[in-house]
Amino acid sequence: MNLTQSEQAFLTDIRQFLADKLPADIRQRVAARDDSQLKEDIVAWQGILHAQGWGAPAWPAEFGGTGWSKVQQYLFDTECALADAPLQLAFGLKMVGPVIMRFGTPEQQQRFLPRILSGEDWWCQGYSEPGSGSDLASLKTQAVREGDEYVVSGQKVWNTLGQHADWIFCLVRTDSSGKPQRGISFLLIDMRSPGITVRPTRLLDGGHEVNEVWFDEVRVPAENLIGEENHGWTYAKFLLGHERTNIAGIGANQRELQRLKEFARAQRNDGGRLIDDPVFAAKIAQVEIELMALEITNLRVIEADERKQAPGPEASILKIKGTEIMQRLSELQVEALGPAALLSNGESRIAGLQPDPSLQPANTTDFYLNQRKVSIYGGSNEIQRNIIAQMILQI
Amino acid sequence: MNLTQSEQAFLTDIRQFLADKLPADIRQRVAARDDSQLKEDIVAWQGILHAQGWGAPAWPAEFGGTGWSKVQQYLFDTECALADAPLQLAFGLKMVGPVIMRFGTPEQQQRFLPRILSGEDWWCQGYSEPGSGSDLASLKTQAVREGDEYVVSGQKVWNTLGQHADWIFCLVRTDSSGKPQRGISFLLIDMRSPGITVRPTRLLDGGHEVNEVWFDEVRVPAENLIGEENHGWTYAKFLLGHERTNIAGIGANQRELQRLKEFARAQRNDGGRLIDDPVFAAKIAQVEIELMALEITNLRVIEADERKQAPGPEASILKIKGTEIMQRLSELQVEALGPAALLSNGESRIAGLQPDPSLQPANTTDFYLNQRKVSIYGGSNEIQRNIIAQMILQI
Amino acid sequence: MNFTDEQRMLQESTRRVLASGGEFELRNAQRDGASGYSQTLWQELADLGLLALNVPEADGGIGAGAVENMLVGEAMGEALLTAPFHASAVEATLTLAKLADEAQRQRWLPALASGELIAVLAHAESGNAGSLEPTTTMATPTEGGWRLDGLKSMIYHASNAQLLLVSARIQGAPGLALFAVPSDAAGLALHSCATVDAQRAADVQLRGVQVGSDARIGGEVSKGLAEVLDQSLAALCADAFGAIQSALHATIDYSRNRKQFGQPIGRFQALQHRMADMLIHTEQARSMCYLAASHAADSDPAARRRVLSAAKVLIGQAARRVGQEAVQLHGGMGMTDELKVSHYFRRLLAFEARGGSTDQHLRRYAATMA
Amino acid sequence: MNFTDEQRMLQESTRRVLASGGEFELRNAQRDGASGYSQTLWQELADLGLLALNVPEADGGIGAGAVENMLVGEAMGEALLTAPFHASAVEATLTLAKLADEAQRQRWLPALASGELIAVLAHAESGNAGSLEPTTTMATPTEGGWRLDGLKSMIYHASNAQLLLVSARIQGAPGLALFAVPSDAAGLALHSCATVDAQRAADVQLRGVQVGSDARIGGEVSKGLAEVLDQSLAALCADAFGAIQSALHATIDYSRNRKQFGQPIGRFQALQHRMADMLIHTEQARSMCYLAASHAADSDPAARRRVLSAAKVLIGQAARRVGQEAVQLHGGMGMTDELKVSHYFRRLLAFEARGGSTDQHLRRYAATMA
Repeated sequence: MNLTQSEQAFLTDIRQFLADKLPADIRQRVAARDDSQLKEDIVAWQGILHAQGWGAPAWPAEFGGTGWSKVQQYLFDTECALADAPLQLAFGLKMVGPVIMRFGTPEQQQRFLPRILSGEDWWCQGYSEPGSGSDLASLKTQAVREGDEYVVSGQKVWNTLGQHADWIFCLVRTDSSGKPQRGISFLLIDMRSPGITVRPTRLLDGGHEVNEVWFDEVRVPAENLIGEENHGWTYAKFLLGHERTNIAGIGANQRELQRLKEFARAQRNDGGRLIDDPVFAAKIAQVEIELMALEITNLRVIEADERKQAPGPEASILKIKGTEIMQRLSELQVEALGPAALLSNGESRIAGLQPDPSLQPANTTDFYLNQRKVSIYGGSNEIQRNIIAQMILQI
Repeated sequence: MNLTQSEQAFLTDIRQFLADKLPADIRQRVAARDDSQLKEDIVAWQGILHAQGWGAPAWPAEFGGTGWSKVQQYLFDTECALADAPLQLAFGLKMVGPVIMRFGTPEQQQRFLPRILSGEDWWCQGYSEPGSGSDLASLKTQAVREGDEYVVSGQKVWNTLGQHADWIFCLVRTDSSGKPQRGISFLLIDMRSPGITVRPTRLLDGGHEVNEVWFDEVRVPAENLIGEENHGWTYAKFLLGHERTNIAGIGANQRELQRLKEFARAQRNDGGRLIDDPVFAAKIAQVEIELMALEITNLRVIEADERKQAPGPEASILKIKGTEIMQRLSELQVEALGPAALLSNGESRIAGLQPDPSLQPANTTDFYLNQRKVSIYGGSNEIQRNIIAQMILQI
Repeated sequence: MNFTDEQRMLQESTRRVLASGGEFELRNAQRDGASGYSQTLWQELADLGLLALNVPEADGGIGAGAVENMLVGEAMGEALLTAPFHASAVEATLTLAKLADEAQRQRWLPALASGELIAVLAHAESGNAGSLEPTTTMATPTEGGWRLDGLKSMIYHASNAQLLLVSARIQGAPGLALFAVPSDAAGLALHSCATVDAQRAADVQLRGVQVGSDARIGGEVSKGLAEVLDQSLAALCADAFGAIQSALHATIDYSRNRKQFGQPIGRFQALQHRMADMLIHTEQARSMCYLAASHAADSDPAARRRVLSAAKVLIGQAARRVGQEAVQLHGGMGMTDELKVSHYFRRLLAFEARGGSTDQHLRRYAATMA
Repeated sequence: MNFTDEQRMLQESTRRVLASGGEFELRNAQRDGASGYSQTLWQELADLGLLALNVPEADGGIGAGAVENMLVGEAMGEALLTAPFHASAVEATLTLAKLADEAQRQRWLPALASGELIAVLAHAESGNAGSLEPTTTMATPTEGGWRLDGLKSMIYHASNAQLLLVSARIQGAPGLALFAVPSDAAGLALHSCATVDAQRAADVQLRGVQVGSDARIGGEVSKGLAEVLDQSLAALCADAFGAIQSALHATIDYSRNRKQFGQPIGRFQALQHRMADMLIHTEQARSMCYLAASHAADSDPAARRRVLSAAKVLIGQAARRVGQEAVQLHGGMGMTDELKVSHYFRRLLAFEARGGSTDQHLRRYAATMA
């Protein structure tokens, strides 16, 4: 990949910033995949970025964003991942933020956007419901208008990290008479409102990442409605189609590739190294080559975006291939650990056991288990293949 | 696999017979995949088998078959493949023969079956038509009854080895008024009838294996109708579901595995052997293990058949996995040849070139090309997966 | 493969007791506790005679063969059993049945059969590929006995056992020796963890552990131990097959009932074809499970290990493929602890990492071809 | 990757001339003849200046770079060209442009540019992995020249060439030397065949072939030849990419139009998902094609070969996958010589076997990681 001189200078700045400003303890926890202080780390890092003026790499300058080009955003995301910086929380910055910028009132923009930038408000998402995963149009959570309030009742699932949240953006049903997509509205709800209950969903890695959120006659001021009533589907679609620069997760994949190589280069008890096994080395080489190609594919999409070429199936390609590579890397990491992969820290923690941390580096097994999600969420890879087929076949 | 004592004795007999009676020149041509005398070899071998009383391994004794159990048939098929015997022609023995036995009149049985057994009649199949490959119900070739004759007009495609044939069994349309499956009849037609034209279809391997067969007002005696007019669909379905003992091609696959290992064990110019490359050795081991499992799967199906257990999706499993293994073996053979695989004997022959036969053993590249068919014909592997899904899901 | 009526009944009664005492919610309630399994269920398994399955008839047990172990193992996998059945009642029991002397047999086999005693074979060592490579743990003769030093890795249910059967090398002597070590021996330390399939395992550290002369089991045990390990692996393959088949069935059921875009997701052809492929993997795995059982007791080590390695490879690959597809086709629900499918997935992941990896067995198999 | 207007026009004009003079039926009529290609079309390529593409400007040519070669190569793959463009106008021309002295340049480059002369590089030898390994052909000094002995394997268009550039070792000297050998030289024997992609190739036997001192091209040519071979490989990758993309498009078109069970087969979701995967392979291949072109002229051999090997691996895998799926989704029609798809399939099979196999390049790449 050939960078321009100014892009090269930009890259140097970012690397310097990361070297100077990313706290060592946070960096170590991210490297060890230790999420015991997840919220504190994310909020602290968002504050550091905000102080630098980099709180929102993808936002336009008028809303306090960096105004960076897409190539710059890509470089920033990649370097942050390689430096073991915490992920910036997407729910505010990449999801509800752009919706508020595009469809919110000036009052909503002034009220919410600065607190997303600073990290003061932790946002979460209320989209999926029991039985409606990829098929959002079938959602049932009701919002009934009473005076200048909506009264919201229902249940959301797959709410990520809502246990830490100050606010939730929700799709709710305000009209059941027409087509399912009609009659959906987009509401912002204070998580401290009476009637909200958050219950953890136990996942296969033993972690607490997602919740069920129950709404029992929760009263929401009508001023928290985004745009027009019953037009929420439009805003939801805008949100889903929004993010393309980091959808392939190139930096995160490169970081996991490094880790895989570290595991494979480690001397084992019997003196051998896995990377010297031609069969395993070929597996690493294979995924490294696919990632090399995907990096170029990603840059091609970014270039086309900058030239405002009509969007094609590219985002779906990046999503599918990026997640397949991530799952493959986590799978090979587990293979590289051998019998040590039998340990689950999540399962052990729940059972009250504290295994020797040296038994397994970086919670790798639980990471593998957790990464099964990436081909399911954000529009499952099956949905992405449907999208590609519709675009290329047009029948 | 554990054979009974009598099965073991049977196996010994067959091996002895193959060692004694399979002519060396035929064996060599089959081993070299040399089909320059294909018809002569098949007919000669059928004659030898017939003389032994083994002309029809799968037929009941009353029609001159062996009356063998399915395990015996399996052992026979496997040993023949391993010994480089020519394939027995399926069109008479495994397709029209059983239909005549089940649905034919005594006159038809006496007229046709002995000549199939002896190899005097070469049969071919007239099923597919342009635009109706796996969707046979849409066929258009017309047979109009005039007195005690049918007048047949239309076109058949994918007619295998019909250039050598004495007879063709055809699905023809005798009624267009009802559902497509209704109104199809099953006719036996003398290939010497006036109005029949056979045109070769050039395939990607440069070989002449299939034809188009054109019928231009061909007059067929009504006594050549099988069963009832308009009931041909029933007979065709009977025929398609008939063969399960050799559908996985265990013997043929084992033979190709041997050949692959020969290629991989050959000393190359640089002194190395491909089988000593751990990555290539792992590929061979992988396919060998899958074939080992498939052999057991096949024997389980045969056992269930002998116990007359209800048929499930097993035949489709055997078809899919057997053909996938065959294609994989041919692919690895091509890989093993390296640059020598660039040679196509079919293409060379058509261009009037006679390459040095030592450049590439056993027409391997053309074999690979030709074997693309096995996942397409006999009910494509996609159709087989549909069948499996219907059976296991039942929705 | 034709099973006798007795064999079928054995499997059915195993399934019955696991369906009641090992029912999914009960199991889950137990697995977060210290031992990770239900003592009540363990006693029910003993009452059914399952813990005596591998105790020879001469020692008062059932003296079952590889086919019985396969049928029972399949049921254990289906039921996601977290109790130390495989570790104690299969692997350790087979080890003692094969190698122990009369006094040792009388001391331990009845207690194993009754469920009072839990024993495990502590053989595998980290970094040298489980059962595939020799041990580096050392036994040194002392006055009146032996001193043991070494590190055994990820020994299933070591923390639940009262007795560890520890393999070791003796300086200057060929092959392996085996020693019975009580779990409370001085110098023995366990680093316990919960495994990804909700069982318990531990790294076993031996630092100057002293045992008496009577603690030694057999003489040079390499050949006998190899046989036991292959029989144990065949039983483990059956356990995995039970989980594979159950994961497939769970997926089929789910896709029949779960609706999306107005129809059962099982109507979507792309998913249908993937379930068809899952079935093919499952049936191929079943075949290798049968083949492994029918060769598990072969006396020719080369032929036996060739089949066992082939089985581990093919079933390991089916485990990964069917497990991953099952979770994926369940969508988000497949990620939850609530549905069985995620537990099958984890059990299958554990299978891949136990008894030698797919790559290791593929390499071992390939070495027989050259 | 942003192309200049000139580069886009070059590709479009290449496509235009191939669409007329290289039209599919014309091509097929020619390919069964002795040379396997149309002389008329060859002249049209010359008239368009394409045969001068790799002749340096100083020698009266165009002196194009890797990007131009990529764009033209892609069009050649799309058009299933059977003429010796890659062998003569890319590989041999680049070899002479890189290594020949002034007299040699004047003698051969104009003739190559005009299409009068066809030359090929005879470098690869059977069994030692194409361009990846050194040659065993030997050059021995004689009075006034050299004697050449050896066997070159599957040299594309050797039988159509008047001039062979033969690489050889000199006893006692390091590296490689290169010699120009006229095709009618005594002691030179060709075993010609048609290749699976309907081109011509030959094994070239050299038995005491005598050439003069002026036949030697350059001195020690290993480094220069490695550069040429990598540039040639990048162009070959582009040719393969053209065929991959065309096979995908043919499949999409076919599945839109071909009806089965009353609807276009493109409506079947299982096939849709497979076409989606074909597209992903195609786009990944395109990316590697670009990357290969942008590194093909790197002077650091290690970095250059790493990218080229990665490209050969990924494009080779895409070639196999997309080629096989394209034939399969065409059903029986995909097996016929009548449709282009079977020709793309064969061209892609040839690509896999040329310039080092996927496994060889994967191994070479993996060696850079340890």
